[in-house]
Amino acid sequence: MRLRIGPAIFDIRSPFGGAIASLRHLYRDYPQGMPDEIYDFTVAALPTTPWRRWFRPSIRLQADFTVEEAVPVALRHALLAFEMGVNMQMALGYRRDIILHAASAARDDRAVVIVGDSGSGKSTLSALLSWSAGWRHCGDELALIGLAGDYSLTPYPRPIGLKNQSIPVMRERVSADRFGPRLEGTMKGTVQHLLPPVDAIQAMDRPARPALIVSPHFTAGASPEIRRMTQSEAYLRLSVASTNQLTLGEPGFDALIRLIRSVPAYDITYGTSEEGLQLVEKLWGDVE
Amino acid sequence: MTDQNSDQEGMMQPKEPEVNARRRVLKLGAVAVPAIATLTPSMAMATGGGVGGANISILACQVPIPDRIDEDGEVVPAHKNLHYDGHQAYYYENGKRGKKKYVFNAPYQGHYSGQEIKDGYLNNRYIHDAQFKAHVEYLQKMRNSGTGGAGISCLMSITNSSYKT
Amino acid sequence: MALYVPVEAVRYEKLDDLSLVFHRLSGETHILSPEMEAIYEAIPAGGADAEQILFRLEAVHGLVEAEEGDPASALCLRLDQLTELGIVRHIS
Amino acid sequence: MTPSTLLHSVLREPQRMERLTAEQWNALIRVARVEMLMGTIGMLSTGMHVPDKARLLLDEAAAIASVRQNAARYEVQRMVEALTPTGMPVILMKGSAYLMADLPPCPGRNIGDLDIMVPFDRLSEAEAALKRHGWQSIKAKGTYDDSYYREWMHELPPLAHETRGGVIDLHHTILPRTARLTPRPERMLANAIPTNCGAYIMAPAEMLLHSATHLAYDGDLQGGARNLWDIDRLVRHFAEQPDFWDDLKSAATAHELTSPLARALRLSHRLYGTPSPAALRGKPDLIDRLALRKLRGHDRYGAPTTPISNFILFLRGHWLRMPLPMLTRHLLTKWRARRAEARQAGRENDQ
Repeated sequence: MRLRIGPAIFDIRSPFGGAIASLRHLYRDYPQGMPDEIYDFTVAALPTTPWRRWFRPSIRLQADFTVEEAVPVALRHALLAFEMGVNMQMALGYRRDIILHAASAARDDRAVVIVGDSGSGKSTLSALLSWSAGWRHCGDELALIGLAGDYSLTPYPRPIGLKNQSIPVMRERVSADRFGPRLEGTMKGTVQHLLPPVDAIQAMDRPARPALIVSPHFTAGASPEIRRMTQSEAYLRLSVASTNQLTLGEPGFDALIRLIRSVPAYDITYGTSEEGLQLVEKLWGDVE
Repeated sequence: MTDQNSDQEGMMQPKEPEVNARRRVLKLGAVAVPAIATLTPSMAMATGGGVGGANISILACQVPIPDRIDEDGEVVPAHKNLHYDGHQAYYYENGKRGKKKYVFNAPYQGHYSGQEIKDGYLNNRYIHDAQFKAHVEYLQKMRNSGTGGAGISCLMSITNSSYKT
Repeated sequence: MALYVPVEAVRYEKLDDLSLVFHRLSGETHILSPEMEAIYEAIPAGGADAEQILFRLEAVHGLVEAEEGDPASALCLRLDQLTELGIVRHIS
Repeated sequence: MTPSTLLHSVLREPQRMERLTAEQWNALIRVARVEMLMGTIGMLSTGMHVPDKARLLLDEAAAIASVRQNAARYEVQRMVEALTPTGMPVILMKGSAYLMADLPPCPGRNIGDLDIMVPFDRLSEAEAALKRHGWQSIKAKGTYDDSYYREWMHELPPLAHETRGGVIDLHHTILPRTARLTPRPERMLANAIPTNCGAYIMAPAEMLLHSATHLAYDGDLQGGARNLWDIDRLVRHFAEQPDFWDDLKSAATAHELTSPLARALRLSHRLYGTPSPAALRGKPDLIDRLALRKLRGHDRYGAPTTPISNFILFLRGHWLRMPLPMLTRHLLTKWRARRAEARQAGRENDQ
């Protein structure tokens, strides 16, 4: 099958028909098909060994770009294997933009970029922004920042990978048909995908211009706090949060310098999701 | 956007009042205190490359550990004879009168996954698990030596993933 | 006379707190502490020896002190660090 | 036409890129990525009318190659700085030689590790000098790999720079000591040509011989399309010099490398139409057939389609490089490692 997410088309194949079917269903709102297009990356989920197609089936990835040390994934977690494969192509092979390990959302085509380690609350915050606060979802994991003059953000709105306790938080707010299957016992615990609102997927070709950078720190019980980053701090954070910026040479350096000179960056600490949303809205009010 | 030279020259021959405005004592720090931090292209693979795999690839990647690591994290040369205290192997560092050092095998699969190491760090596993502690010592040495090798980019990505300024 | 000369193929950007040097050939980005920034800026495009650089630093900052040893040798060590990173050349 | 031969034909005749269908582009991109030739065809496509998406992907690959080439230049600079005080001659090999001498294989070529050669009796001196400048052995001392390298190989265990991560392969000759042929590195050093970076490159005939030997002996012909492309570019370039073929012939005889040279010339002739005197090429054999099957055997996803040929070539590559008892030991060690891997995969799925 072919699938387009933001600017990249993936050719995805597997002898495990069920895995492909669940992928097709999860990505039902995204462009599929496109037989006559030049695609960016190929990703195949193959049995680890020939007999592993039937006996305790497990998956290894074969793709344009792979890492040597990847371990096999059980067939029941095939959706994660595809996600891993697709992300790996972007992280290792996509060079047209700076790729930040960050969530992003837009309002009136101006964007907030949410950068942070996994576990910092990035995915939850981005899910809440798009499902509760009316923001246009632009991605929960990778943010693409253009190398050209205006450092514009190209949406890459993949389904949001909710983990563990953030799943019930969103189940309360979003109808069940927007959720993928519940994947138990993965390396990250329980994972369930949440589809972004259809509008956000349909608008994925419309760029947005970054206006605010936040780095969330969710700590249960913490009182809300905002701290402005210095420019060099912001540069460092974003550079090491990027999969490719350091390998892009001078254009990567330029684009990141322009971004952090023009867009303010903040650390925000909060103890509940609502507070997190409020802090983002407050900072957004300041930049507007 | 200054190319070295142009603006810099201007800055170096400022008019007198500007000099006064900038006048403050310049203190040169001790040499041991780093005055430059360098971001090098290979770090993109070490930190970011793993990140892109949904952090799954970070945690799924493998950090191989050789067999026969001593308690200080050194690889025990193949020619050293091992002795046993019950099941615990040890050897003498410099002949019979040398220091007695405990020796640990590789973890059962020959490597740790990123997840195991991350969990181990978080749960302070090295305090009660002497084998894990020896392996952590070994990994620290590998990491500090800065050399590549299988699994080191994985290790870097786990232990560097939260950058603090 | 040994001269320190700034390498041309770099980009030098001052941010609100620290300064960055991007080295075009190696692709490395170096973040300079304020002290390094002052030293780097004191090296003229045509090159200078350590003594002249110290003189230029004093012209801007009035007084140059060192936490360890004398300022001249502390400065030399810093200049060597810049040289080691390839953003300054050392010509004898 | 298979996806691989599509790549070969595009290299021979870049104008073909203006006439490809989307399906052909998809296959071409996959094979070019697998063979590490995407940057090369990216550079060849300059100024041509190709579909927008192809343009993006080609430019992206060419841009990355040029960033990496800059980094490679920098590594050469730093290496030369480290070794200059020793006064020993240093020969750049393969990619870095093409780069510093600006030879025709260079545009868009991906240049990775830095391969250099120094005189055998100054090897440890070179290693020590590099270690003083921040390079470190990658393999831990005392393991099977380290002693294997030191005892049997034509190079030391790779040295990686502690901060930049750049890797240097330090050679003293061009073939492993276990190989049945023994070329003469001292002749290569004597004929070497200085470049303005301070290091040397091999004389044309020997540079080509090295490239040919590397191809013929690097066992399983992994990356063969790229290595043969280097050979094609070098031959066409050097053949403009009047005495080149004579020099090449006498150099091949002097180094006992006539047969790997002949094979490389035959294969590049078949793939890229590389011109060469028929007498130097010799007669095709079974290995040629297997090699060509492998070189042409990728599916439209870049995956190999000729496992049996590939396996025979793999065995042959190791056989060429090692005496039989060593080969057995080596393969056994590898097999044990793979078995351990397989066991572990099994465990993971039991969980």
